[in-house]
Amino acid sequence: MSKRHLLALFSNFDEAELVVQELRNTQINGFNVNDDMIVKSAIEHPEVEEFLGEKPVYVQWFTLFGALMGGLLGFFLISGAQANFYAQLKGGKPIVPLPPNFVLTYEMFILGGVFITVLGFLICAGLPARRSPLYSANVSEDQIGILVKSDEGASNTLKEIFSKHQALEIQEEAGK
Amino acid sequence: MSVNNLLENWSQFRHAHPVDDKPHDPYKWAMTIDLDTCSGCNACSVACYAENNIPVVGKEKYAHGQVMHWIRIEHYWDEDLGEEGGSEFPEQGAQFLPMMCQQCEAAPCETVCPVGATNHTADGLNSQVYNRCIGSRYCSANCPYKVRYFNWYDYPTTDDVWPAEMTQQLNPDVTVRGKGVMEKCTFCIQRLHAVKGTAKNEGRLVRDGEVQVACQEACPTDAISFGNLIDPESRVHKQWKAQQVELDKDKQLKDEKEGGTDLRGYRILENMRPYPSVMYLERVRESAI
Amino acid sequence: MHRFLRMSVLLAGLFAVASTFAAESLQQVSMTEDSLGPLVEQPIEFPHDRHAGDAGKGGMEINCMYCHTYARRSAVAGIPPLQKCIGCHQSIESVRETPRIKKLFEYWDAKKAIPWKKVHDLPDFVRFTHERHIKRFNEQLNRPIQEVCGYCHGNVKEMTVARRSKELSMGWCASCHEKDHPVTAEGGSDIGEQAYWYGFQKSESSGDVLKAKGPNDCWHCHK
Amino acid sequence: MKDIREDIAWAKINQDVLKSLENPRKLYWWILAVALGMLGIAVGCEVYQYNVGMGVANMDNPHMWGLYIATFIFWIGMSHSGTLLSAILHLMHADWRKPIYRFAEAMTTFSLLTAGLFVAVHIGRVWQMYYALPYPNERGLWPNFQSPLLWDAMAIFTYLSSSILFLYVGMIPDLAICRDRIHAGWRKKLYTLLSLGWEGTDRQWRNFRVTYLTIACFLIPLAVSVHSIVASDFGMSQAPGWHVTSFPPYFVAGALYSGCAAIITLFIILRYVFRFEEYMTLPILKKIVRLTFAIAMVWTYLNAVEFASVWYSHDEASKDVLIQKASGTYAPFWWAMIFCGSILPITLAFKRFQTNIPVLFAVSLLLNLGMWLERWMIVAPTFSHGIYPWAWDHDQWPSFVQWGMVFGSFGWFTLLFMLFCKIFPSVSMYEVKEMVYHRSLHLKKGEADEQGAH
Amino acid sequence: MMDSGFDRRDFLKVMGWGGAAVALSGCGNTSIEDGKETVAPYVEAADYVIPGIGVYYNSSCAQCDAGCSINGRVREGRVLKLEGNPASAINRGRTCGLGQAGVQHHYNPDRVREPLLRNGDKGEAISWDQAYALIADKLSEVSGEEIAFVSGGVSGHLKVLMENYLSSFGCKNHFVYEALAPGVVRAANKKAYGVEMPRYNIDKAKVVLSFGADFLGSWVSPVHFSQQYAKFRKGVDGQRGTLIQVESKMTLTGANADRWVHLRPGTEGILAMGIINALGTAKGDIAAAVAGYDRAFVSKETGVPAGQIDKIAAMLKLRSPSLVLAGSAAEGYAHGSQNADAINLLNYVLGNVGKTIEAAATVPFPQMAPATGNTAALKSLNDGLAAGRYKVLFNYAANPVFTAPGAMSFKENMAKADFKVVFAHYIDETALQADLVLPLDSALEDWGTQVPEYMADGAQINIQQPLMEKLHANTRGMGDILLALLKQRQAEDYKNYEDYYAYLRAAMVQNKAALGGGSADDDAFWNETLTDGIIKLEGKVTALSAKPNVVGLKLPTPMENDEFPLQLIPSVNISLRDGRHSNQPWLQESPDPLTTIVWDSWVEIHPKKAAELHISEGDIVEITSKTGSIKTQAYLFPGIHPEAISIPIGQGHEALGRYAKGYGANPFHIMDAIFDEETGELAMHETRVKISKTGQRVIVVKDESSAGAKQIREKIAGRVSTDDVDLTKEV
Repeated sequence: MSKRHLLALFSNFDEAELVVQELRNTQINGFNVNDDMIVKSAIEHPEVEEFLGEKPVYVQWFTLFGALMGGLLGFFLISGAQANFYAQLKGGKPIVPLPPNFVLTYEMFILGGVFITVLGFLICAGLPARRSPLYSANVSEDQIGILVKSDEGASNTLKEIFSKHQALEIQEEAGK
Repeated sequence: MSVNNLLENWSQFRHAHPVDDKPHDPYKWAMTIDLDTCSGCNACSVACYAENNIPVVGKEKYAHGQVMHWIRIEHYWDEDLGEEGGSEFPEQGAQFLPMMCQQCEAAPCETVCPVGATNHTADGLNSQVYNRCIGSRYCSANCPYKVRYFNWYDYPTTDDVWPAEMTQQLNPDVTVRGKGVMEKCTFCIQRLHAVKGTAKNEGRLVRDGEVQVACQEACPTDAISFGNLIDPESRVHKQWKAQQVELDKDKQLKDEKEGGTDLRGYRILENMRPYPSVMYLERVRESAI
Repeated sequence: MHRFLRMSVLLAGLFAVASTFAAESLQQVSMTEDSLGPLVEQPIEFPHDRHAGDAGKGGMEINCMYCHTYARRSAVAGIPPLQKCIGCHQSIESVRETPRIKKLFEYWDAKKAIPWKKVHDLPDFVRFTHERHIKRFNEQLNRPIQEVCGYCHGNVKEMTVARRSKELSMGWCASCHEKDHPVTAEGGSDIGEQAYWYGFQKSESSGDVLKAKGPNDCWHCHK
Repeated sequence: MKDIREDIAWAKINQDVLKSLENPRKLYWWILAVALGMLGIAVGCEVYQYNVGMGVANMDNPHMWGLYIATFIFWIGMSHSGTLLSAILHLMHADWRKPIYRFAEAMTTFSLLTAGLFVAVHIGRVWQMYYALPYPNERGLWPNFQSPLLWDAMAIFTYLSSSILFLYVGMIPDLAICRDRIHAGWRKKLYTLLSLGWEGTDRQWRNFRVTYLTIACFLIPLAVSVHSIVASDFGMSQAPGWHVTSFPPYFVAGALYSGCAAIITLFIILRYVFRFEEYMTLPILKKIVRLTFAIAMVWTYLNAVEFASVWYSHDEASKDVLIQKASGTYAPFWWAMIFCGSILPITLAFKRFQTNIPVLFAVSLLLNLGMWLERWMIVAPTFSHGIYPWAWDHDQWPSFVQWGMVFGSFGWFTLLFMLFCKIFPSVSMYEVKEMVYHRSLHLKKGEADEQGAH
Repeated sequence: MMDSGFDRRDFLKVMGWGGAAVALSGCGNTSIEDGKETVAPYVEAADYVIPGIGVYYNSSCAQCDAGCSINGRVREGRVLKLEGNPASAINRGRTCGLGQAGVQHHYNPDRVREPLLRNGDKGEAISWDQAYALIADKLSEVSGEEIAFVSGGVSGHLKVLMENYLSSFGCKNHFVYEALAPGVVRAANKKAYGVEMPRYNIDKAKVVLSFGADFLGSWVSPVHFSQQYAKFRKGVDGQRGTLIQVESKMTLTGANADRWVHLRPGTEGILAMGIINALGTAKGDIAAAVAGYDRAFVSKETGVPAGQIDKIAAMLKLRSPSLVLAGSAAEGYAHGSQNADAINLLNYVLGNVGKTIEAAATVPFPQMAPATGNTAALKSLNDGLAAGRYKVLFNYAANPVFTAPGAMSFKENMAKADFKVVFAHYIDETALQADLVLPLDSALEDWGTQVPEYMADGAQINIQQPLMEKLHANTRGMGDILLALLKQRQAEDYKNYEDYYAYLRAAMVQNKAALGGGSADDDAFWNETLTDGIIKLEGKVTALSAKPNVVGLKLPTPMENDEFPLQLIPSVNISLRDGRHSNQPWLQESPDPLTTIVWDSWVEIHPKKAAELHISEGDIVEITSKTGSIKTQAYLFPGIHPEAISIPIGQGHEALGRYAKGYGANPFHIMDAIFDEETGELAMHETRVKISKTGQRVIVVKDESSAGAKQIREKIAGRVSTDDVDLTKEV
């Protein structure tokens, strides 16, 4: 059973908040608040968390993993390389001198951390992403967009809610 | 696999040199220079040019301090000469000092080379690998004696450095250095390598006196002696022993003694702990005149 | 959610692969396998197979050292003086009139040296010595000469004009120096070669044979 | 006076910033042309040096390093301010950084690229430079990981790649804006590609926040490590005048210092060239100026510490070098450095100068000059007056080749930087919006409280 | 040797370039290359010839007259390096820088390659036959008296041929000219000891008192003396030898002295007398002769503090045997002979004759004995030329145009001879004036025999043999040329000698009995001789006659000269000597030991004097004498008497080659023609000059640093007093 998308734009954040509250409270079948609703905004609104309910962020685990891998890899790559067949004394220091290797390990630690964090970000944020079917350039300017997908039946109810909260604009996916 | 190697031999890899481990079995090349007999005649320097294909840079480049002499003769006046209250004339003569790469056991130049073009060889020399060098010149920046020389120009192709006829004089056993690489005294590695080869063919060690380095061979006053410090028979070994100078000390016991010693062996800048392989014998001056 | 899991698993795999590769590559990239050099045009197309090849295949099984006589006495193997070729060939009437031999005698009559092309030509800053290798493996370990030469020159007795068949890169050389080679008592030639204070390179006697690695310091080949 | 007007319309922000991508003032093109010219000179010098040999730079034994290394350090130092503004101030929630951190980061990236060039220029056999890269090769050889130079390479690579990523990630929402606003053309394609289909959904913002914070946290220790490693190039050696304990912090301070000075300069230029008066406001400038003054004093202090530690130690050699600096061949430059670095910044302490654009412009340039001199005064005197008296050399002078290359590097930097500002939004639109938004909220709350009071 | 010649040529042609190529592209490609370079084997090879293995041949060094034996390393047919031949008693396996540079003389790019005949102001190449024909033709027009033959010091069979040639047309005018020969000392020695050049045993002396004899640098046989010096320092029975150097300008030897005493130029003799006086051991007429020289007087005249004189005397008394040497500084005055006599007298008084001064052995073939060069010869030659007495002039191994004092105006006089033949390695100043220039083989290409003037122990004849094939097809050995010229006149006598080599071999083999060959067959003897490179002989030793000659010993006291207040001391640079080797780049770039200046001349001024004249280092100053003036850079040098200045000889070439031409100034140009009254030798130190700033300024090109040759902070060149050291503990 196919679902249809619906995008509503609001002038400011408080409006949008009310809309979301209402969507949460009214029970609409064929529409699940947690899965079928996406809020788009021009700037970051930490408050979104509160009314969208807790959504976990995993990026920091990537960071941890990356940093550790980077560090370990760094140390063993370098020490291993120093211990090759040609190994010769330099300046009376041990073949595998620890201070320099620690310095390099430190850099590798950061390098790994940063790279994998960014990788993690792309993965968790789902980037690069396919563009969603309904989008308005105003979102990137100053308006709040609420994108919902629902069964045929539910869309009218949703529209009503949106317009009740004087949505600036309501876009609808062309029906089949 | 190297990482296994690393883990298996961890302790060996952690040795510091020359202090923790007695190095260089069976060779450790070393030198003694007697400043009392050295007359500063420059023969050694010219001999070195001849043996090691050192380019003659010419007046202009010399003026820019870009001369390449691997061994240079320094001369020093007494500190008080010409100073207030000092003498006006060098009544005790000058002091000459042949200065070349000291082949340090813990060479400051080695650690800093980004590509490892200069290392410590098995027989205790400070190797300089021309074709590995990328010319960062960090080694020279860190050399306390400033005895490393850099090829600022491409001398083989510079006019009048080696005209067609003179190329025939070049020693085929020694690489001619192109532009952009560091070079320095090698203790005539090509000669050492040759005799070591013969010795190995005959399954023995190199005997004392079997090999001479170019400067030593030329020196009219026999001020330079060179040989294997490990070999108890070698002249160098005897000299170092007699002078109580030990390779792996940064402060010789004899200097700790009350009122010093009546020995004249010393190593230059020893207190910086490069553990140089060249021992100098102080110049002596008659007190009765 | 599920997407995130998928990706992170993939990611972990990727890292595992990367790290193992890195660890492997630390080891000498083993370069023992052959790599064929280009064919070299020589003034006279010299048939090594006829001279050194097995009698069975119509060769004369001449010892490498007979012609390349400098190899055991000098760094360079050298190419035999023309007089050596003539020495034999003036008395071999059977092939006297073949084009190659004609050409040979032309050079001889003109007292002109034959401008051979170098085939195994190392970079100018590499100082390989034939002498030591021959002494070590042929004279001390009594390995057959053709095998010893073959380590680097390949199976010459099968070739006409010699052609490079080994990598001859630094790593390739090292891959052999790194091995433990037995040292016979009288040879005793493991003296002062390795950087001795690294235990892992010290020559160790396994059973009754003493073994030693090849030299590992830069100055052995680069001066 | 406010850092920025709260009632400024978000749409206007977009317009203003996007305008900078379209039509800057005429001056922009002049700057570009000049920069190109300067770069040309450097290229000429390098070609000459490459063909003839390092000798044409008039280096010798003992003067093994010349202006190249000095300028290398200078550019590395320059890069630190970007991190300072974007990362440190970000963690401190100093929101006034928002309009200006973008170009500061760009500065970081490009000055690192410039510094990188100097390594290549300095090396005697640049065509063999790949020997310094750690990769499995047919020689079975590895670079010498003990060498501070290699730590440098590693640190700078890490720093460069990290700050590029940081710059990019922070720019994604803005790229989305550009994508939405810019009319079709190659640029639109570019933005579409780079914005990775960003739509500002809640999920994207959520992860974005964490990521940005994390990288910021990494960048700070990284930045510190980078310049202290550069310092160890000198500190690790035993040359007199280099072997100084306080070098790493000293270098870091110097880095931040020159960075801030550079930011003032560029702030003033951008503000005019791209008509950013609305966003790069004088109060913000004032804040930077005060920051700069603070750092200047830190640097001065560390300078004093270094001299003192040399003076009261028993290291005669280092002492001689110091005396040489103050009285020898290099004395004029050394005193010029003291003046530009420690005396001149006093002007920044006066309110009336803190917003006086012409004065600030002049001063900031002089500060940078001073910081460049500092680097030179670290490198050269030690070479000319080392441990071994026989090798002293007080009259070797850098040749036009060295000067040309130093000169040209500024052209190279300006070129890259200016191109960046023309192609990418050099003021972060979404963050300015955030700034405006939060400040207005705060205002409302304030008013509300007042009413409550009545 | 001869039969291996073919191999060698082949050798060179074949492998040579390959070898050079390898050496030259040192840091070139980093990859394997197949089939790029060609390698050509020998056509025929002697079995001792192995590519990549060096072969060693013994020969003799011809860089100076000391007669050191050398051992050349030959690889792929190219001589690469010269070492000393340990078998030689003179240099015992050692060489000096000059000797090392012998290869650069051989490979020098500026050597003359074709016989050149003057055509206007340039020479055009002609064939040797033409050249010989031309000479024959010219000689037929003139009588023997009208021919002058100038040569440097020659000995051995070359000298024999030369004499034969001259006598073949009854020519007596053989001028043996060496610019830097110890002529006065020879004469004085002859008087005092009965021989010109005795053996000096520095190593046997406990004290050496040297009056300006630079025996470590350039005097007579430096390498030999250096070795004696080394022994002398190590000491005989634990007593380390003490060196006292008395001179007005510090030489290399002076720099090595325990005590360097500076005195007023020219007063060496007075000081010697003063010391004899202070010794107080002299008797009879000697005592009478020195009576006048009391401490006060001597100290006043010489400027040496009285206390110093006493100290020296005391030490000489205390430590015996000692050795007193008279060097160029002492002899270089109008009263040089007087100085030398006084110094020899001191030796006599100290009883050194027979102990540290011994009779040298001489080679039993007088005709081979060295014809020692001197400067008196130059005078008579110059006078002859000036008078137009000589129509034909031959010149070999001398460069009078460069080394004759300006006052002689030798160049102009030389022009008066209408046919001038110069045998030359380079186009030097003299060759430039020649009508015919004949190119010579280098010493490493040529055959020959040498008899050194200074014999170490026993007598020896040095063999000179080619170390490699000729570099240039059209050069000839001097011996071959003389032989060819002789054949023109006495074809009969020399017809069996195909070339000089044949002559040499025959001459030696005939006398093999006398040459210690015993009954060995000719070839064996010959080959052995060539292998050794030396023939050692008992030689005959005539005992020294130690007789004091105080008669007519009068030592003038120096007089003031207000117009020319300074004494000009032309110093001898250890590596350039009389300037004939200035075109060898190694020598040009080897710094002068005391100033470390390279590639240029300089004038040494004492800092005190310089301060008076407001001269500082690098000022270009003009030095003017009666004769003329030259410009050069000033160098403040503490080791010189304030009343003297010093300019090194050897630079200031107007020809010779790319490494010499246009560098520095030539002090001979401003030298007055003053001669020693007794021997007629040129008084080199007698010229008075004045000095003035030109206002120009240069940076002196030298190795010495801004620290000015001082040790600062660290102990670098250590020194210790004899009180604090025990040499017996050493090995």
